[in-house]
Amino acid sequence: MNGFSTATLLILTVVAPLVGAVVAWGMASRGPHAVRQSALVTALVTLGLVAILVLRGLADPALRSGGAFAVSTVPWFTDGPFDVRLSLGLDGLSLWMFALSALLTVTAVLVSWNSVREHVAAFYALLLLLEAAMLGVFAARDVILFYVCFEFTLVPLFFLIGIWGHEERRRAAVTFFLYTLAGSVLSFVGLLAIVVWNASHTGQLTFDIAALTAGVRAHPLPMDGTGGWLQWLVFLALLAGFAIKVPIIPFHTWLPLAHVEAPTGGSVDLAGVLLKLGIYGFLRFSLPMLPEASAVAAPWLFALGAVGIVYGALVALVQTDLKRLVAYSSVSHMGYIVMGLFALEPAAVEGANLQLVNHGLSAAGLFALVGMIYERFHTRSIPNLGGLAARAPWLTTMFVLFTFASIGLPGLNGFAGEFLILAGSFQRAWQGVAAEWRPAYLLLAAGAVAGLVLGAWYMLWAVERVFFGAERRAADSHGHGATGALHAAHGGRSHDGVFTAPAADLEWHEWGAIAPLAVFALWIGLFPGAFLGPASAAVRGVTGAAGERFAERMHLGAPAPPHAARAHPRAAEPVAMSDPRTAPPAPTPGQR
Amino acid sequence: MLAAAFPSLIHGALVVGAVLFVLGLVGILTRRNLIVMFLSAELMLQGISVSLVAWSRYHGDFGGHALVVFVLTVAACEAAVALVFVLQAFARTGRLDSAAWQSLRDTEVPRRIDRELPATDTVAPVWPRLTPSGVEPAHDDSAEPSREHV
Amino acid sequence: MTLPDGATPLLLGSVAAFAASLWLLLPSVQRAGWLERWSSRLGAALGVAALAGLALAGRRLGGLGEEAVFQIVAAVALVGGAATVVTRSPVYAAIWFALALAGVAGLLLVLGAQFLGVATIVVYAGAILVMFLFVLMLAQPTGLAPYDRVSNEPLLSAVAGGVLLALLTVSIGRLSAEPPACCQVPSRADAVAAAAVPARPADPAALDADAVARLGAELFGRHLVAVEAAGVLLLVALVGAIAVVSRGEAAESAERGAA
Amino acid sequence: MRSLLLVLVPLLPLLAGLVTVFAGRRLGPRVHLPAAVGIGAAAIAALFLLFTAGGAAGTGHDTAAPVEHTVDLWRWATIDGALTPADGSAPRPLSLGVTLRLDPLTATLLVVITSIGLLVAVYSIGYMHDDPDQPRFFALVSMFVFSMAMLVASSSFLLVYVFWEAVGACSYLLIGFWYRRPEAARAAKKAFLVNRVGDFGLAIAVFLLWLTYGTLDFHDTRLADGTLVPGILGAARLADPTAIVGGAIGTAICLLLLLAACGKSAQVPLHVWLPDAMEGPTPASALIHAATMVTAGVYLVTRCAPLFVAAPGALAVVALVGATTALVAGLIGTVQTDLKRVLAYSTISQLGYMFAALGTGTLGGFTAGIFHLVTHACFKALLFLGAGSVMHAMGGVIDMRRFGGLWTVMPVTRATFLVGALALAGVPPFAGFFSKDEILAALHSRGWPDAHASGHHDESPAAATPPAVRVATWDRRAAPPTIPVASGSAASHRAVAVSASGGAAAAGPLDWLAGPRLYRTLFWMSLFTAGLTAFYTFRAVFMTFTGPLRLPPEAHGHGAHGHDDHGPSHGGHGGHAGHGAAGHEPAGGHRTAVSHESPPVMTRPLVILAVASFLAGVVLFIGHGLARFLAATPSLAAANVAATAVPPVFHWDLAIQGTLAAAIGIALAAIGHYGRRSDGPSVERFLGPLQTLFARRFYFDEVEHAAVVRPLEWLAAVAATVDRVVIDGLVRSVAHVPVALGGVVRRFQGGVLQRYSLAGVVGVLGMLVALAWNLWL
Repeated sequence: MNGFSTATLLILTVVAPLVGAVVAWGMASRGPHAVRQSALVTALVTLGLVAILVLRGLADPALRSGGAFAVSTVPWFTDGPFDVRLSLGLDGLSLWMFALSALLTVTAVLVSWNSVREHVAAFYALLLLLEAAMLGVFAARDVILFYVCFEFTLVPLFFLIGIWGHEERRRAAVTFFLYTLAGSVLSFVGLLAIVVWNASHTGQLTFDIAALTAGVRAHPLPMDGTGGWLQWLVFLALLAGFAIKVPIIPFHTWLPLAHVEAPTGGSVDLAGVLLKLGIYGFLRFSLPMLPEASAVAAPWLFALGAVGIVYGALVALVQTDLKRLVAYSSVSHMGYIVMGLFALEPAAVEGANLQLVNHGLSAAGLFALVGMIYERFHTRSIPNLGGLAARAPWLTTMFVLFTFASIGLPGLNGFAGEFLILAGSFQRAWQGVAAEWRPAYLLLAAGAVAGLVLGAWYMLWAVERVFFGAERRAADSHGHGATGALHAAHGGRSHDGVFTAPAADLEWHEWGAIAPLAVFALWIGLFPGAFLGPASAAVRGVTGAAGERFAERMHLGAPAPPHAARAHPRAAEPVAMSDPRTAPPAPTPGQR
Repeated sequence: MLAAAFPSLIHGALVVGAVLFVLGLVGILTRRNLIVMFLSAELMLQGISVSLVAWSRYHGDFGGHALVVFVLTVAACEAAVALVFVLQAFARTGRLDSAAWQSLRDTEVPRRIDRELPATDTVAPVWPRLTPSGVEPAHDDSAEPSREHV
Repeated sequence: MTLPDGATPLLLGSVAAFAASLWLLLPSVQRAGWLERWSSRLGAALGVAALAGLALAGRRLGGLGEEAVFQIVAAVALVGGAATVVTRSPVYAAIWFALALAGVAGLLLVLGAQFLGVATIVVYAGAILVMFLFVLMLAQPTGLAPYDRVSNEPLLSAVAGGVLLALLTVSIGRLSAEPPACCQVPSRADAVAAAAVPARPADPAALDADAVARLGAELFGRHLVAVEAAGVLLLVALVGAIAVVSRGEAAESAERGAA
Repeated sequence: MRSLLLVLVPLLPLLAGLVTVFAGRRLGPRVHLPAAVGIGAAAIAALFLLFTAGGAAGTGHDTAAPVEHTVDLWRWATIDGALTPADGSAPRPLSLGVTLRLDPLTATLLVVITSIGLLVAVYSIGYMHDDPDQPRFFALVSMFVFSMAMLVASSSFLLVYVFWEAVGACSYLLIGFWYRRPEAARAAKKAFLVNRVGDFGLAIAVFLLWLTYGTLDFHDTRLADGTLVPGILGAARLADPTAIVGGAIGTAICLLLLLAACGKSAQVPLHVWLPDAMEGPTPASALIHAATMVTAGVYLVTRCAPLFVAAPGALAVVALVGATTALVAGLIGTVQTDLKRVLAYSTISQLGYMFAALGTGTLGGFTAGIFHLVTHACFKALLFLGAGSVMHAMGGVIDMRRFGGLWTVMPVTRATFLVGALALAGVPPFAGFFSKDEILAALHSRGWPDAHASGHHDESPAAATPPAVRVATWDRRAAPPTIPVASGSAASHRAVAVSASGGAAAAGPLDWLAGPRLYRTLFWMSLFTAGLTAFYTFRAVFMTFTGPLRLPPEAHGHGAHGHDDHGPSHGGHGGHAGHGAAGHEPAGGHRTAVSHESPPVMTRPLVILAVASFLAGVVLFIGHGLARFLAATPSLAAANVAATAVPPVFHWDLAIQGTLAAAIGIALAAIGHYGRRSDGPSVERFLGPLQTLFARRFYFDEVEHAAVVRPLEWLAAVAATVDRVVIDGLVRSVAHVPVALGGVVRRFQGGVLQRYSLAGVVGVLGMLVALAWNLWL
C-alpha cells in the first residue's frame, strides 16, 4: 500500500465509499446480511486507508509546518474564465476530522446492524454516500468542491432521517434540510463574493482556497463605510450558514428534532461530524479570509458560545427524552467550541480544534448507546427506564464512561479540550481585552466553567434515573406485542425466550461500534499532545490574523497592555539564574 | 373624398380604434356572459380594423385593407366555432357563465361563488326563445303576457 | 412626453374620465337601487365628458374633426361600443354592438375603404350578429342571469384599460408630433409646393380612385395564397363547427342516457 | 531508585485495578488478590520512600533545607507561545507535564493512603466476600488508591485538578456501589455535584494561577535556553516572599482554593454530601470518606501554604470555616442515632479542626494539621471499620437505638472501637490527644501572640515550661507587637505580620479579619468542640456496647449473611436475582451464626489500626519528629512560612485544658448513656428545641435546596419553554412568510379564467409602461 503516493491514497480514500455504496446497493438481491457485510467491509477498508494516510501524514514535515500533504489536483471545468479544480489535500485543520469521519462511519454501520430492517441496501448505500461527502468536505481544497460536498452531506442524511427515522421523521427531515440549506446557500453567496473580490484584484478567477486566502490577505475586503461594509456582509453571510450548522444558539432548534428523529446511525454521523462542518467552515474561511470582521464579531460570538453552554445545559436538565437530552448536551458542548474559537487565544483555539474531535467521539458514543438502549427497551423516555445497570452492566459501564468523557472528567478526552478552551478564555478575559470589556469577559468565562457543574448535573441525573435504582422499564419491556419481531430476532440468542432478549448486554457489533471510540477517548485524554501537535501550526495559521486584528481593536499593541501588568507581577517572568537562593530581590508589583 | 385631404383624420381614426380596442378589452376582462365576452372580442377586432385601415392610409398602400379582409374572415370562423363551444358549454352547465369553470384553481382554494345578489328593481325583459328543431317547445303561459315588451 | 402644449393634461384627464365612467357603468352588485341609478348616470356623464375631451385633445393633436361626418360616426362607434360592454342584458349588448358596427363601417367609409365598410356591415351585422342573437335565444335563460349583473374585477380592469388607452393615445400624439419622413402623405399644400410627384401615387384623390379595384389587385396579387388559405380556413371552421356540435350532441345524449 | 519507587506507588494499584476489571470474573473467589497485593506492594514502596525522603530534616525546622525530587513522565500538552508576559518578554509556552514529586509531605501522605488502603482492602475481603459485585468493588478501591496517590504525588496544579476529579469519580462510583438503592444513587450524584461546585473553584483558581504565575508546575523547570521558569511552589520563588502574589488576586486565588478544599473536605457549607455518602459500603467509607480523600483539602491548603500566608485574609477565612465546621458538625453529631452518621459528622468536625490549624498560617499550624490528618486517618478508619463490623453482625442494622450491649458479643470490636473512641476524644496518651493539642497550641499562638514569643529567644525546650503569664508581661515590655519588623528572624507574631504583608502588592480585602481577636474566638470554639467530640463519641460507644444486650431481628439468620449494608430498605436479595448470581441464596451459607464476632480477616486490621491509633501520636510527637520531617517540604520551608516557626513547645496548660474538655464530655456521655437501654431516654432531650435543630442538621440541606437547586430547576424550565415557544416559534413564523406571499399571488389563480387573463393583461401593460418610460423619458 505504501507504494502509492499519498495523493493517490487520498483520492482512493474519498472514492472508496462511493464504490462501496454501489456495491451495497447491488448486494440488495443477496439479502440484508450481505449488504451489511459489504458496507462494513467498505467502511473498514476506508478506515484502513485513512489510517495509512494519517500515519504517513504525521511523518510528513509539511503537516507540522502547517502545510498540506497528499495534494492532488484534477481540472474539473477550467474552460473560459473559470478555474475550478478537483483539488484534494489534507492539513492540520482537516486531518483529525477526516479520520473521525471514517471512524464514525464504521460505528454508524455497526450500530445499525440490527436496528435497520427495511430497505437495508438503500440505508447502507446512503450511509456510505454520506461518508464520501464528509471525507470530501475535509479533503477539499477548492471552494466549489468544498461547497458541493458541504451541501451533499444534506441529501443522504435527509433520506436517512426521512425514511428510517422515528415518529415525526418527515417533519424533522424537512426542517433539518430547509433550515441548514437556507443558511448554507447564503454562505455560498458569501464565498462567491470572496472569489469575485479576489478575482477583481488579482485578476485571476481562482477557486483554490489557499490562493484565495493569500489573495484576500493581500487585498482585504473593505471593512468600513467606504467599501460598503463588504467584508462585514460577507462575514454575516458565511455566519448564517456556519452558525446554523454548528449550531450556535439561537439557531439550534433544528438539532434536537433531527437528532431525536434520526436513526442511530444518522445521529452518530450528525453529531460526530456534520455539526463540526460549521466550525470547520469558520476555521477554513471566516477567520483567515475575513480577519477584521471576525475580530469585530469575536466578542459577540464568544458571548453566544458561553451563553449557549449554560442555556443548552439548562434546557437539557428538564428533558425527559434521553436522546433529546444528549442532543441539548451537544448544543452545550458546541458552545464551548465556539467560545474557544472566538477567544482567539492560541490555547483556546487549539483546544477548540481538539474539542471538535473530542465531542465527535463522546457525543457519537452517547448517541450510539442511546440507540442501543432504544433497541432493547423500545423507549427513550427517562421516566420509563430505570435500573438498566442490572440488566446490561457493560452497556452501563460504557455509558458512564462516555458520560464522564462528556462532562469533562480528567483523563478522558473531554477534559483536554475544555481545559485548554477555558484556560485560553480566561487568558483572553484577563489580559487580552480592553479594560471596559474585561468584566463581561470574566463573567462569561466563569459562566462557562459553571457550565461544567450543570453538565455534570444533567448527565449524572440522567444516569441515575436510567441505569441505577430499581429496574422499572426493563421489567415490563418484554410484554409488548408490537416489539415481538425484534424480540424474536434476539430470541435466537436468548435463553428463555423474549425475557432476556431485549436486555441482552452488548453484542459483538455493538462492542465494535463503541470500543474504538472509548479507546480514542482515553488516548486523547491521556496524551492530547499527540493530537494537538500536528494541528497546532495550521490552527495558528488560520487564526493568527484575526487575533492580531482583535488585539488592535482592543487598542492593545503587540506587547500586552498596561493593565495586564497587574495580572503579571514579576513573579511570572523567567528568572535567569543558576541558584535560586541568589536570586536578586524582586520589585513588588506595586512598584510598577 | 374629402377625408383624404386631411391626414390628421388618420390620427382621429387611430384614437377611435384604440378606444374601441380598449373597450373590447375591458369588456372581455369584466363581463362574465360568454356571449358578451365574444361581442367584446369582436369589438376589439373592430378597433383593430379601424386602425389597420388608418395605417394603410397613412402608408398609402392597401396592405391594411387586405389584412382587414382577413380579419373579417377569421372573425367569421372564430364566431362560428366559438358559438358552437358556447352552446356546448351551455348544454353542460345550463349557464352562459365564464365563471362556471374554475377547475384550474388549487384544490384547497374554495370555489368562487357570487354572493347574495340583491333583487333588481327593474323587471327583466323576456325574450323570444328558439327551440332546437324536432323538439316540441315547452309551453309556458307565464311568458305569454310579457311578450309585448319586445 | 413631447405632445403639443396643453394636450397632455387634457388627454390624460379624458382618459381618466373614460376609465371612471367604464367602472361606474359596469354591472356591479355593491351598487344597487338608487346608488346604481346615480352611478350609471354619473358614468354616462363622465363618458360624454371623456368623449368631448378626446375630441378636443384630438383637435389639439392635429386638427382632428374638421370633418363633422367623422365626428358623428366616431361618436356613434364609441358610444355603441361602450354600451355593448356595459349593458346588463346580452341581447341589448348585441343590439348596441350592431350600432357600434354601423359606426365602424361609417369610419371605414370616411377613411376611404368603401369595400371594407360594406363588407363589415354585411358580414358582421348580416351574419355574425344574427348568429349571436340566435345563440342567445337558444341559450338565454329567463330573466336577468346573476352573472350578467356582476362583473369581474371592474375597477382593476377599467384602470388597466385606461392605462392602455393612455399609452396608445400618447403614442399616437407623438406620432403626430414627428411624422415619419419616409412615407408621409403630403398635404395638398405640400403637393402644390413640391411639383415633384412622389414615386407612389401620393395624391389622396388618386388613392381614393378605384380603391376597390386596387384592393382586389392587392388581395389576389400579393396575398393570393393568403386568400386561398383564408378560404380553406373558412371551410375548416365550418366542418369543425359541425363536427363539434354533433359530438357535443352525442355527449349530451350519452349524459342523458347515463342520467 | 527513588524515581522508580515513586512511579511504582501509584502504578501498582492502577495495574491491580486493571487486572481486576478485565480478569475479575475469572479470578472467582480470589478476586481480591490483585488489589490486596498491589496496594500492599505500594505500601511497602511508600515506606521506603518515607525513609529516603527524610533528607535534611534532622537539622531543625526553621533552617530546613527543602527536599524535593521530581520525576517527569510525559508532556501532557504543550501550547507554544500561549502567554505573552506583561513586560513584552518572549511568549511563554503553556507546557503541561505529567510530573511526580517526592517531598516529606507527599511521602507522609503516600504512606497513610497506601497503608490504610491496604488494611481496608484486607478488611473488605471478609466484609464483601459474598457480594456478587466484588470485582467492581476491588477494582474501584484500587483505582481510588491510584488516584489518591497521584493526587498527593503530582507536581502541578493541572494534575492536582485531574486527580482531584478522579478521586471524586471513584467516590461517586463507590458511594453508588449498591446502585439498586435509589438513596445510594442519589447520594452518589449529590456527592459528585457538591464536589463539582468545589472543582469549579479549583478550576478558576488554576486558571488564575496560570495567568498570575505563567506556569502551573510546583517545581522549577529549566527551559531549553537555560532560563529558569520558577514553579509556583519552586525553590526559586519560595526563596523570597515578595515573589508570591498577595493582595486582591492572591486572596481571590486562595479563597477559590479554599472553596475547592471545602468541597472535597466537606467543610461548611459544602459538607452536606458526606453524611449521605455513608450509603456506600463501610470499607469505602472508612477509606475514602474518613481517612484519605476527604483530607485532600487539607493537603491542598498545606501544599499552597506560601500562597495562603501571603494572603492573611484568606487564612483567616480558612480558620473561620474550619472552626465553624468543627463546631456545627459536632453539635449535629450529638443527636445522631445512626452510628455511621455519628462517625461521618465527627469526620467533618475533625477536618474542621485541621482547617482551623491550617488557618493559623504558622508553620506549627500547618504541621499540626498534617499531624492530625495522620492520626485521624488511623483512628477514624479504625472507628469506621469497627462500625462496619458491628453492622456486619447486626445484619445491616445501623440505628443505635435498635441494638445495644454488644460488650460481650464482640470483644475485639469492642476493644478496638474503644481505643479509637479514646483517640478521637483526645484522651491522653492516645493519638488524637497530641495532634489536637498541637492544633490548640497553634490557634493559641495566634490568639495570644505574646504568650509564644518567648520560644524564640532561648531554644532549649525546657524554657517552654515557665507559665505563659510571665513571658507575656516580659515580652509586652520588650517590644510592642504593633511595629512589624521586616526580618523573618523576629519574634513569631511579628514574623506572622511580615509574612502577612509579604509580597502582597496591596493588602488583601479580607486582611482586617486576621487579628488576635478572631483566633481567640476560634480557640475557645475549638476547645468547646473538643468536649463535644468526646461527648458524642462516647455516647455512641455507650449506646452500642453497654447496657442490656439487644439485637435487631435482622441479626438473626437470614439477614446476617452478606450485603449487610443493604439494610431492610434494600430488598437486595431480590435485586441480586437479576445478576443470576444466586449463589448465596441459602440462608446463612457458611455463616449462620446469629450475632458474632467478625472473622479474623476483618478483626486483624482493626487490631493493627488500634495499635496505630494508640502509638501514632506518641511516636510522631516525641521530639516533634513529624513536624521536623514536614518542615523540609518546600512549601513549608518557604521563607514566609518558615518565618512563622515557633520552637516546639509542649504547652501543659493547653494540654490540661483539652484533656479537661474531653473528660467533661465523656462524663456527660456516661451520665446520659452508660448502661442504659440504647433506645431509652437520653440527655439530649434537655436540649429542647435545639435537639430538632441539630437533628435536622441546621437545615443545611433544605436551605441549599431552596436557594440553589430550586432556582436552577425553575430557570431550566423557563429556558426549555423559551426554547420551545419563542425560538422555535420564530423559526416557524419565518417559515410562514412565503406561504403568506403565495396567498396574495394565488388570488389571481383562483380558477376564474378572467382573472388569469386580467393578470396577463396587467403584466403586459407593465412591460409596455416600462418600455414607454424608457422610450419617452
